[in-house]
Amino acid sequence: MREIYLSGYNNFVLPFMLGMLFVLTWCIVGAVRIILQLPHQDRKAFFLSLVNPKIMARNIRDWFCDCLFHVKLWKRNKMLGYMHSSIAFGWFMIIVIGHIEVFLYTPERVHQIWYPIFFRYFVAVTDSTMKGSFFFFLMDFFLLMILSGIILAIIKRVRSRMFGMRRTTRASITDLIGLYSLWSIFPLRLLAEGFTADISGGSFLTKSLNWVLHSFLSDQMNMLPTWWAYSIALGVFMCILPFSRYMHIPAEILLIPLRNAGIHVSHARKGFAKLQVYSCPGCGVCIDACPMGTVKSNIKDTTVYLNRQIKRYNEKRIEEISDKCLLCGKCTAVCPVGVEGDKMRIAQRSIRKYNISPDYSNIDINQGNLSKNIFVSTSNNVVSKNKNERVIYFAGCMTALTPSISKSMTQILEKCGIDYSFMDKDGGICCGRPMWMAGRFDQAKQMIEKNTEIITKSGADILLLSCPICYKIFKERYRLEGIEILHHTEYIERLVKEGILTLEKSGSSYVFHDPCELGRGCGIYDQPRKVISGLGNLVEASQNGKESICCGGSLGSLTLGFDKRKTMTENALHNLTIADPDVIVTACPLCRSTFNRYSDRPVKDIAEIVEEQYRKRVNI
Amino acid sequence: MIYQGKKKIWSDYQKEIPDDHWYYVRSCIRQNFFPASEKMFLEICRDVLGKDIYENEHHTTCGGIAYHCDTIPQETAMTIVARQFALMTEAGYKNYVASCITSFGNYSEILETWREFPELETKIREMLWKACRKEFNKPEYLAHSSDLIYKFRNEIAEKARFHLINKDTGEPLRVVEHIGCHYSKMFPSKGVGGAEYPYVLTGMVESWGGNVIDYPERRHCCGYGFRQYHVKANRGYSIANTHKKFESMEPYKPDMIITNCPGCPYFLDRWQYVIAEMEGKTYGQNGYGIPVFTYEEVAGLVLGYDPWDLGLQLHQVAVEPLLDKIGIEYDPASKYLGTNRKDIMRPELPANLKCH
Amino acid sequence: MNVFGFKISPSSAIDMDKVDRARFEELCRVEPDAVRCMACGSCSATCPASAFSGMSIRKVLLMLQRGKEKDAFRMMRNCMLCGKCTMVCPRGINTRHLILSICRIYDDKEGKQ
Amino acid sequence: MKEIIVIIGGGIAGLEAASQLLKLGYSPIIVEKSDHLGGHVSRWNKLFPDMTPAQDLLSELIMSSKDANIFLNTAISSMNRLKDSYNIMLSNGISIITKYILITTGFRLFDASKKEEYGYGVYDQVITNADLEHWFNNGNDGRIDNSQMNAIGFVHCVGSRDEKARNTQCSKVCCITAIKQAIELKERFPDAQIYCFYMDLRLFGKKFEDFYIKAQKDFGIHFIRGRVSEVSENIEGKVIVKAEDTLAGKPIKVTLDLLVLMSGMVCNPDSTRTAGMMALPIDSDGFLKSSDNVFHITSSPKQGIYYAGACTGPKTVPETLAEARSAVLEIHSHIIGKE
Repeated sequence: MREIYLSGYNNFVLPFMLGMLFVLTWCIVGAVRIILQLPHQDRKAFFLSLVNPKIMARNIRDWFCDCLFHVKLWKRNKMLGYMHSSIAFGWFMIIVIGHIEVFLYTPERVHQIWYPIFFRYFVAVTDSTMKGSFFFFLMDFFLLMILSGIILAIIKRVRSRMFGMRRTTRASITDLIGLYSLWSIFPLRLLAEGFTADISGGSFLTKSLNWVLHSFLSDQMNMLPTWWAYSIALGVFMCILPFSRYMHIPAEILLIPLRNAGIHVSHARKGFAKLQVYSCPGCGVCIDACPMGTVKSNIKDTTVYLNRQIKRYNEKRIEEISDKCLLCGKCTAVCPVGVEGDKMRIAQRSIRKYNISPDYSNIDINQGNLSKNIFVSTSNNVVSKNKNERVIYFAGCMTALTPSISKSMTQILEKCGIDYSFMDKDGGICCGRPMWMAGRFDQAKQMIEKNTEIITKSGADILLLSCPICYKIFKERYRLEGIEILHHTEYIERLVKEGILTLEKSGSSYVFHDPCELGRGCGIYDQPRKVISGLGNLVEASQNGKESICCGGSLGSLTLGFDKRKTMTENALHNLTIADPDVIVTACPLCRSTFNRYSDRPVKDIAEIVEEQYRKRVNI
Repeated sequence: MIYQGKKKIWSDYQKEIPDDHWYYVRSCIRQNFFPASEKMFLEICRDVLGKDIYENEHHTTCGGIAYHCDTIPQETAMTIVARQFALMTEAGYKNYVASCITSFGNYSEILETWREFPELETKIREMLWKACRKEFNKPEYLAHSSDLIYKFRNEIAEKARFHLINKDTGEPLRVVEHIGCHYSKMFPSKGVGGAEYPYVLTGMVESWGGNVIDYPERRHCCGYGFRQYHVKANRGYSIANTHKKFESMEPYKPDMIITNCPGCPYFLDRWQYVIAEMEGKTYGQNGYGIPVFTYEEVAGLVLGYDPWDLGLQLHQVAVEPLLDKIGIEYDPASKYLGTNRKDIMRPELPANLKCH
Repeated sequence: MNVFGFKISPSSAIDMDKVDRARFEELCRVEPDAVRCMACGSCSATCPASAFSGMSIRKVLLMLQRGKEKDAFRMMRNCMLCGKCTMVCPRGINTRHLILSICRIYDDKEGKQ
Repeated sequence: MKEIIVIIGGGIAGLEAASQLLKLGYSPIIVEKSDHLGGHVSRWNKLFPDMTPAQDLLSELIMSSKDANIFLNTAISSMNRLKDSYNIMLSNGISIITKYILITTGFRLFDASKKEEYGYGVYDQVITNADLEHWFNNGNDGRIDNSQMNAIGFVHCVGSRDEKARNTQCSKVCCITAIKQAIELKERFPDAQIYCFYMDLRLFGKKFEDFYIKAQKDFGIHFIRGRVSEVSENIEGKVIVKAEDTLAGKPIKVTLDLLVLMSGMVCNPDSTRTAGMMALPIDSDGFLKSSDNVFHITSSPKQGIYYAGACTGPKTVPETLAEARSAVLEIHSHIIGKE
């Protein structure tokens, strides 16, 4: 390989260099700002994580899997996965190999950062070079890979359904500029390299193109404009990058180590939240995932649009979007980069200014029935064996509206001979989760304190909950030393496993609806299924587990009116009844009453079906 | 306001008032509050109208205040009333005239109760007999003394020396009439003009040249309300009611208030001083209050009696501005001279309410 | 100086003529359903906070419309935003957001933290 | 021979009955005391819940019953029973012999001035529901200031469910009428605050609840639960209304530019008079007493005498029309049965 130009420079590199300098400065300044905005402990944790080999290994894995291979998208849809990873990985490889070539052939040019990018312009092929035809091949191969990805991307613009996406994001103007400049980079590179392939060498793609071009174009002067165009496309792309969704490319690189360092959203707009916003690739996977999408007007209220509005500081829309959300967490579950749509929204809610603040200091927990927890010993009614643990049962506010759940649960406890106390039988203090979801953390914390005091005083070993909404906050925010916190699905499963509660299979078929807060919120998926499988035939919904569809009754949404939720519930019911189960089983009082309103078949809580079946058996 | 509409209602509520031969019973408290009023009533009946009116020194309270304060049961009040009726029967009268509105209401209530529950009347007759060996006939007619003045209002007007007219402008005086609650609120048909627009005082004012003003709180209690005033802790409530009435009548700039109840003129008069002390607010012109009169006092004034003989020096709110307005002559020097021309001493003047 | 030992009792009556509607109207712009309340009382019957502060969103709404804002704020003191009232409201009023909107639009100067 | 059926009262019940009888081939005679047909509906503007113009309904009814024999300005002078028929003497000297009489004498509006505390006929700004409809019709009422209206009140149950007014029955239509009129007034005076003072809202009919919600949400009409205790006039001639807001547990007071009293339905004295002639029973609510109140609401205890409409109790327009048809069918089956 020999150099054609002594200077190793041509003016056409300027657009690229401009763009490169701009985007590098932008990203470095941005990264420094974000790290500075982190709370002190978070920043410390981040730096410590960087020297922790385990976390670093995870970071590297995530960088490759998430940023380059888009593993999550592959899992969702092969076409979608290929489209994204071909462009990302292909580009990455071209850059890497480009640099290898420079190292190999013109090591003195390493410091000229444009050199690897426009390598083929500056060099001419020599005989010895052909040893490197392997790299020529790789370069053409990855270029082809990218081009195939771009063709798919163009098809996706028109027919997103082929990629498993019913709906896709409406691009903003900067997104469009970014998109078109990105699309044009690689065909232009191909064209430019095609023109120079006879001089600089190439492989199957560039050489063939060169042959085609020379068959009807003889003027070598066509060469320079195409290199200019290539450079301009790169320059434009890099200049528009910070203002378009392609900002996710650099942002995600920082997001991954921060997430792996265990950092959470602590401020609505700064630090980690800001990084999440910029990490959003605008792919629109969250649009289809959103349960509100059944109503077309809600599409603009999905996470991708929240991120866009936060970038634009459109406070009115930010408020609308963050208040409307059901906080089901599905967008978080499906997001390929891990933007936490639900937490982001709670954070937005938390910065509202209120002129009236509730205050619970007047609530005396020693008064009335609040903390009179007497554990009823039912050991004389032992079914199998008496466990030596005391259970405090907190049914929750919502369960008070579906008393069949708490009744079934207490019956089960009694039948199993468990010492238990029904903490909020005559009403209690809310767990604080609804207040937390509204972003009023101080108020929620007051409730947490009160309940903590009551529960700690009771001397219980296990806190049993029937409502996943309570369960989530008890798990996440309560500090109950020495007390195990269990949702009744877990507890029933445990009783079955320990042989205290026996189940018998019946002929009925059941589908289990994963409540948002229990499944995505706390990761409880298997226990209820195990229990149901013991009771009858468990069938699955079309979308289940992590991708279960919110019932529409969620307390998470502040603004969605009752009338606006009906289609969501119906859609969720449709999803559940694909396999035509006899009974819809759930484990959340709110899901139960929401489904019950519109369901054509019985909707039961898991405790109910366990108790019912048990009762039938005993009566026979 | 549609005057014809009111007239129609007045025509629906006309009661029979006996012409002559009245048995008169006094009020417990009026003689202390407005000592000349009852005397003036008797004088007008006897001397001006030439009627036969009889009173008996043996009659007692009707028990009304105690009854309304829940300190005696109704049977006790009924027995007291039965004794009054027995005195009337013994005196040979059939037309019972009460000076007090609460008594009038009490009598009306008891007579109605007996009508509805005759066994109760029998029981009361037995109790009266046991208590003092007396028997009684129920009165043929029951009237309040203001009913009589109302009935003869036009005769009084014919003999009047003064009219309720501003002598400088020739305009009728703006008069607030205040009816005691127990006059017709319990039994609208027992009062002249009914309960909604009682005509008894309005009739007098109209005959004597004044103009009655109809202000929003005209129906409201004066604030006495027995238990409200008698218990000190409740006095804030008592005065709040009076305050409400004055606030409501204030925009109409009334020249005077005429009442037919023992408590009302007292509270409407005295509370004006208290309100002035508490709030610094006065309701009359130039820092004065609105003078409050009993109907007998007003009748006496139009008939030309000396204001001081009518006991007007005992009012809290100065009456002189009104006397000047009507053109009634009076001797300021003899205001605080008793009937025996001896000085009865001057009261201490309040801070905020102008009282001469 | 008051030498009487009592004062004119303040009126407990609601004077609609003196009610300043501006803020309630502002609230209605955000929560048009607020006026759909038919005073059934389901909300207060189910409210866990009513045991502590007599919270009743029905009464709160009424008091705000009657100019008795302080009474309303006092009741709202213990609202835990649990959402039971929203669940039971037969008229489908989004009481949770309504409560939050009241907390934003009105200003409880005395109870401010 | 065509059977003659005498219909006493030319309101909507009488007209609808006549038109149905004509269709069945009978010869109805309408005897109407006043100089026009249509009774109360003829003075009404729009009918709930569809806001149908009352005039449309009426002209249709008059059109379809025009072939009946109609005596206007005619009262019943006397009635007496012959062997199996009735002899009716009219005030115009005509006498009719008929086997079938349909009484459709309707109701009379409660005289609002009897509720003295509300000041109808005393205060300038107090009108009744009928006055308001009249104003809707011709826009002419000295008591209503077209230019300025800040606050308007409606008092429900005036003379209904009120022992003191000697009417314990519910007049059934006033709640919905008040809501209808409140909406209509709000449309004309969008800036006015409108208050409905009610004891109970008795909105039972089809679409009535929607109407109520619409009044609350779209028109911002204030519903105050509490019966107005008294009305006064202030120095500006406005009316001050006092009530207890029973939901707030506090007395309430408001100054209004106009107060509309929802006068209830009471029995028409003409019904009572007509009933007296034939010794027909009167119910405890003052209305005519049907054979029974479930199965034979259009039948009187006397053979050949039938009732339709509000003469037996307060009714809505559709109920009245349905009852007229029902009574016609009863008469028809009776005639057929005899043949």
